[in-house]
Amino acid sequence: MLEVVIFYLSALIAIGGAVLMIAQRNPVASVLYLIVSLAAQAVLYIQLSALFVGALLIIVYAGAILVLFLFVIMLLNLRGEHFEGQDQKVGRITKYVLSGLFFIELVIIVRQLAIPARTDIVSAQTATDFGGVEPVAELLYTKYLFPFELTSVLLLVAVVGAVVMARREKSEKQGGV
Amino acid sequence: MNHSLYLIILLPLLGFLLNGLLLGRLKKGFVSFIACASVGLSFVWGVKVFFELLAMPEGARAIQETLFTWIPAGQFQVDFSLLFDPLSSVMVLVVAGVSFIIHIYSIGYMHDDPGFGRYFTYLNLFVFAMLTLVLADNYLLMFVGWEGVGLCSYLLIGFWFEKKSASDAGKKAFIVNRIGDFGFLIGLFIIFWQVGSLNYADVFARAPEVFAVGGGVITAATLLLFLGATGKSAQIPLFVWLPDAMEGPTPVSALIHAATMVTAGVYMIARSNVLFMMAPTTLAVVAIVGLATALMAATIALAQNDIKRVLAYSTISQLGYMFAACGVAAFAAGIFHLMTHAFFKALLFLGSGSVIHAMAGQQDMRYMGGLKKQQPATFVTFFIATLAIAGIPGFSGFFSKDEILWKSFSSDFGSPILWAVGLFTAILTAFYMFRLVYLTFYGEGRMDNHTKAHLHESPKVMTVPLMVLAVLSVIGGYVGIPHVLGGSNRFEQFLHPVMTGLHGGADTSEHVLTSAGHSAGTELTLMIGSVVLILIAIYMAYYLYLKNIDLAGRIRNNLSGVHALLHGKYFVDEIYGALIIRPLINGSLFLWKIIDVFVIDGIANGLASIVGDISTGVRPVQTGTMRTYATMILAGAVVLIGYFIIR
Amino acid sequence: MEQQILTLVTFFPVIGVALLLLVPRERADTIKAVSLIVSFVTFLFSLLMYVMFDPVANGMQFEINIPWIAAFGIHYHLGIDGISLLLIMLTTILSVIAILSSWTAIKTGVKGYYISMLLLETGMLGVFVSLDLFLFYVFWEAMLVPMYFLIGVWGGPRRIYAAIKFVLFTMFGSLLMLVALLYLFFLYHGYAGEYSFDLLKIYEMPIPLGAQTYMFLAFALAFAIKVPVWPFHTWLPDAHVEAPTAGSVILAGVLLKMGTYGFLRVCLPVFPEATIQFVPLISILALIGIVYGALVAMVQRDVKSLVAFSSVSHLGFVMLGMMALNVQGMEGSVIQMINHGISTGALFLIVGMIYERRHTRLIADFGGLAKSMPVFSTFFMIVALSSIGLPLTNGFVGEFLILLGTFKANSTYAIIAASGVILAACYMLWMLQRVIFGKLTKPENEKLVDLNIRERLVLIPLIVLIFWIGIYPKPFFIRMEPAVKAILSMVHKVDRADVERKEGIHVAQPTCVGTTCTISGGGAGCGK
Amino acid sequence: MIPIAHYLILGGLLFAIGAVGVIVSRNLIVMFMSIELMLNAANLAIIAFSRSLNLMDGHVFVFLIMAVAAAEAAVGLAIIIAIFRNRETINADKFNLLRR
Repeated sequence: MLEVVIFYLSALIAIGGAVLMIAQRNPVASVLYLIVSLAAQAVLYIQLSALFVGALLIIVYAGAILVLFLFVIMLLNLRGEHFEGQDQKVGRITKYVLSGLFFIELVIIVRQLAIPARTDIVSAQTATDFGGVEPVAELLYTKYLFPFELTSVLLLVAVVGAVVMARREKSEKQGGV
Repeated sequence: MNHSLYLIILLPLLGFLLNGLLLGRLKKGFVSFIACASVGLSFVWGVKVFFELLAMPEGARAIQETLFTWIPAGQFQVDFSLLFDPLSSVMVLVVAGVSFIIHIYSIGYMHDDPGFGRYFTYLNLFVFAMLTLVLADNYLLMFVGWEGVGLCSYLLIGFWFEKKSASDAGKKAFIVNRIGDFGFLIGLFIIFWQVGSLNYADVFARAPEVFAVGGGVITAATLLLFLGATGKSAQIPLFVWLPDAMEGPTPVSALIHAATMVTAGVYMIARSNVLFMMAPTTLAVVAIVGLATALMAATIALAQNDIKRVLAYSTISQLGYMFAACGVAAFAAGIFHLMTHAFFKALLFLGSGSVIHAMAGQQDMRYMGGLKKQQPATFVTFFIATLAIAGIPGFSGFFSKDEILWKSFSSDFGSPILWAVGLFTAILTAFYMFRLVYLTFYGEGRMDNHTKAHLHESPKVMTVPLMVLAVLSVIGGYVGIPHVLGGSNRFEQFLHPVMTGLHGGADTSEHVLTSAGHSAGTELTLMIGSVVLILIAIYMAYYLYLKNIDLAGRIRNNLSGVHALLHGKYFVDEIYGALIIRPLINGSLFLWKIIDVFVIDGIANGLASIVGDISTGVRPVQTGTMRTYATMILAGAVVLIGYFIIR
Repeated sequence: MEQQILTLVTFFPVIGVALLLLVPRERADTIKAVSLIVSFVTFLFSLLMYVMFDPVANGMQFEINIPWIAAFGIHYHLGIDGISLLLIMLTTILSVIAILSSWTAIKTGVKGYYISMLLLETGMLGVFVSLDLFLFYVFWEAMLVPMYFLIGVWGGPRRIYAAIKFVLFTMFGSLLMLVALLYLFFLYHGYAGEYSFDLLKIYEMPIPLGAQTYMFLAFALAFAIKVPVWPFHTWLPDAHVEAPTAGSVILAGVLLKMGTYGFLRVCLPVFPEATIQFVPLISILALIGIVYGALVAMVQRDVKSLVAFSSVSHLGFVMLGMMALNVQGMEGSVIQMINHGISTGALFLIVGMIYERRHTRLIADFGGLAKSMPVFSTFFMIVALSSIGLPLTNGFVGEFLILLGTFKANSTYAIIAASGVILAACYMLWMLQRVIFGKLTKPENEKLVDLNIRERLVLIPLIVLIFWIGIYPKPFFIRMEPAVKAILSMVHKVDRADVERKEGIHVAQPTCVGTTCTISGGGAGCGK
Repeated sequence: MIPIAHYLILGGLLFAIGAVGVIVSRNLIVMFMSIELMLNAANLAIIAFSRSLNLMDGHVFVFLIMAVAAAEAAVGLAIIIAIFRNRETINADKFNLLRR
């Protein structure tokens, strides 16, 4: 019973955070709502025994990535007034309808899925450390070693790319000085 | 026995190459030496081989020499090979001999021309091509020479290329000849696909088996060959190029457009006598076209004032005679006239060249007169040639022309009508030729004083060739004195082995075409009658153009319509221009501007612009804003997923 | 050596490209020298190949066949017969000449230009040596790229339009060809149980007539656009007029031959029944091309587009001869391909030479050049005369055989085509008259300098070839004869030895009696 | 016990909300965050499946996706900074360079 309460509560918070995030004019508030939503999702992860990934979600996403967003927003000193301009009403409604349709389709698909039997969820057979750090690490360093190592390359490229992109042009710099 | 026939054509070729490759680097003397020596040696070699030929038994007189295989394509094999038989021997001697004389004459005539070297280069090339034409032992090689002489004619007519009329005339000559060559080619195709060879020997041997006498195929083939001949030999309907060809230097007119090249058509028909004999329809066409041309050209010549144009129309007219001879199956008579004509017509042209030289380029007879005194040598030789062409007994033209007239009367293919037309033309010929002589050499000089002061006889290098030709114009006829005058017509006998079409190739000794059914008395009567009529014509010319010039003017005025028609050459050029050339050019412009640019390109570009328009229509979708694209992606996903769900 | 010579010849220019990449772009002279030497060495290799070639042997020579993409049955299969041999020789010679001719004409982007030229050479050679249809297609398309750049970068004022038009036209055809190629590929799998693009294997496969028709049309369209057969020719004048001189030379000299070569190598042997079915259509289009090209050429004002339209006319002859489907017609057609490469190539070179001096190609801007440039005019005259098929020049041999063969197949076609010979004389001589004859009326034309040593060197080999083929074409005919007979035997489905018997010249045939004998004669009608 | 379908539907809903955010918002940063949300929605589904199939490979995928998200965030934000420096705005509607 508690599980059900936790699930619906977290789900509600996750959805609410998401909706509020896109509804905000102020980007800082958006970031904060997204953090809320992610935190709720992390709860769901843990409920699904994905402890390690859930922790990562909080630490990496909320802790690092979204903070980076915040930094950028602060750096650019953005305000809501940057985004004036009115969409046409028809267009706006079309977009909502489209998204709604999309959601409905997803629901239909989920319903049509041959989902494995209920018993599979959190059953007694499940290893006690399912979703713990150790088993995930074992997978990462054995079966998925190569993709894992590739990730490092990806991150390196991303770092270099980010530096290059965000750097001021040389000429601009010299001109400034 | 090795006769080294190839030397006959190789020598002029070498002369051409030497002069051509070193053009502009040799002195004039050396150039003319190379040119004349090469042709002269070629002539000498021709004479040598000719005597070797004579030494052979009469039935086996033919020397064949294969140089190399030219085009081998499957069953189609053509060799570069030469044939020296009585017919080609006559042609070789005439061509090389007259060429040599004219080469010598040209040294004097072209002496001051800046294009001296180029002139002799072309001339040597011409001799090479012409000798190839007559020495070829198959039709294709003959065609090589055929087109080769056409090329040289083009180059030499347009020799003074800075004059638009000259290059126009050259182009016209080449294109009109091409139309004839077109017929020639198609004729060759028919022959090859029926007979399987283009070799004279093979073709003539197999023709009787393959073709039916009078059949459609052989008639078509020979008519097409004849079309080729009309182009080269300036017969109706393709004669229009020859008068314009007088734009070239006068020795060229003498050599190419009187003595040699234009007679190639006659040679070709005589060579193909086997084929033509099998197609009586064609023979009739040849005879009629030949006489019609002769008559028409003679009438035009009556009303021309340009000395060279008169001679040009006279050439056309005489060529018409030769064709008439071929048309009545008197091939030997045609070749005989070809030879005598080569002598006296070359002489006439060279003489007129001498006159023009003296008159500083003036060619209009209305501004000449009285040149007898200033140019005695020219006058005498010219007069001899005129007597010859008019057919005065004792001169070469008499024998050959009379032979033709008699054959057109008596031959199996002849008729009195043909004879009458021929005789009338002969009378006209005598009339206009003496008109020319009287206007040019007799009476008072009508040129301006400046020209008058400069009148002079031409240098030796020009007059000696005239004299040589004059001698030939007199004696040239004595090789073919007819039987009725006590001769034996050795010329015809000599050519007899080649004329297999007349006797089926069986017997070579007996003289078959003896005009059976006609007595010698008839022949003699007709001969005397024609001579008398010709003499009357000469007197009329004398009366009208020397005694009573006003009368000539009055006649002209009274018959102004006829005169305009004749002076305007029946307006054939204008008719061709309006019927063929204009529509062709306008049609081509239509094809280019309308069909090509507008329709075909329009369709291609139209398709392209339709695609372009569709793209432009669809382009607003690409707003460039990210959100629209994202919406599109979402919509795409919705549609795709929806499709999979519904399916 | 036997095995590798084709690879060597084909890819040697690529080695040159690699070398050129190492040369800095500023050193134009080095670049020119390297590309000239490379193309010349390629020519020497091809000469070696010519010497090693066995003129009388049947079948393909110097064959090499190694798997390339084995999974799809794609092989690196090269080999040549007499026809490809001659076209390869033509390509290597014209490449040397084209490179030499652009010595001073190209001033910008020298490096890219010569790289394009060498790549183009490999592309063209590849088409002629490929015996695997996939390989053939790869080369066919690969050669488009350098040509696109040659026209689009170094061309005249409307170069972009011309280049795009050229590429679009060609691509349109070759995409259809690709579809047919794949169909053929799967058809072969159905027939033999293995996947293969190998042309020699496909030759042996019988194809139902319906499928043949569609595939023939697809291939023929691709080739016809390239040839170009009327009415697909409109890219040609634009491309020729805008392309740089060397580009025009290669375009006219070799690229167009790829179309006719494609017909000979693919269409005729693979789809024999369809070929016979389409003979009238293609012949009539060829005839229209002959007459139409000549007429339109007559009224052109630009020398280069005149020559371009004359190409349409000449290529019409090539197609017509091929469609005669007999030995004479086809050999004439092959020799005419070579002739057209030589004569028209030379004409483009000549036009390029006066363009370099006067920066105009309008006929009206010239006149009297014979006075100021006698050597030039002589060359021009010789080449023009060979182009109109004067005997003892190359043009005559080709045109004569084509007409001879066509006459056998259909005398009406031959008569119409022969009128094209007259028209050729009209437009060429008229152009000659207006360009080199007449008075020097324009002061600019008086000061023109005659040809220099390099320009003479460019033209002389072509002049020599003009006369060589005109006077002694036997070596060429001997080499192409086995190949031509092989193709004909596949078209008519008879033994090689019987090809000629089919032509049936009726020597001493008594069937021809009276007036019943028709001009085209009896004998076995072609292909029936 | 909560049926797995619930997690999946929740993931779908979050995904749809993210999609709305992307197509409705004009702020580049908000659009970017919406994309992050969509990524996480997918992660949620993966985790749910992983649980239901009793396989941990899904966790590894999520881990890798997070790494990609991090990289993406780094580069994306750098691009936003660069754009802002040039155009003085991050209003997505102002950027239509792709047009023409």
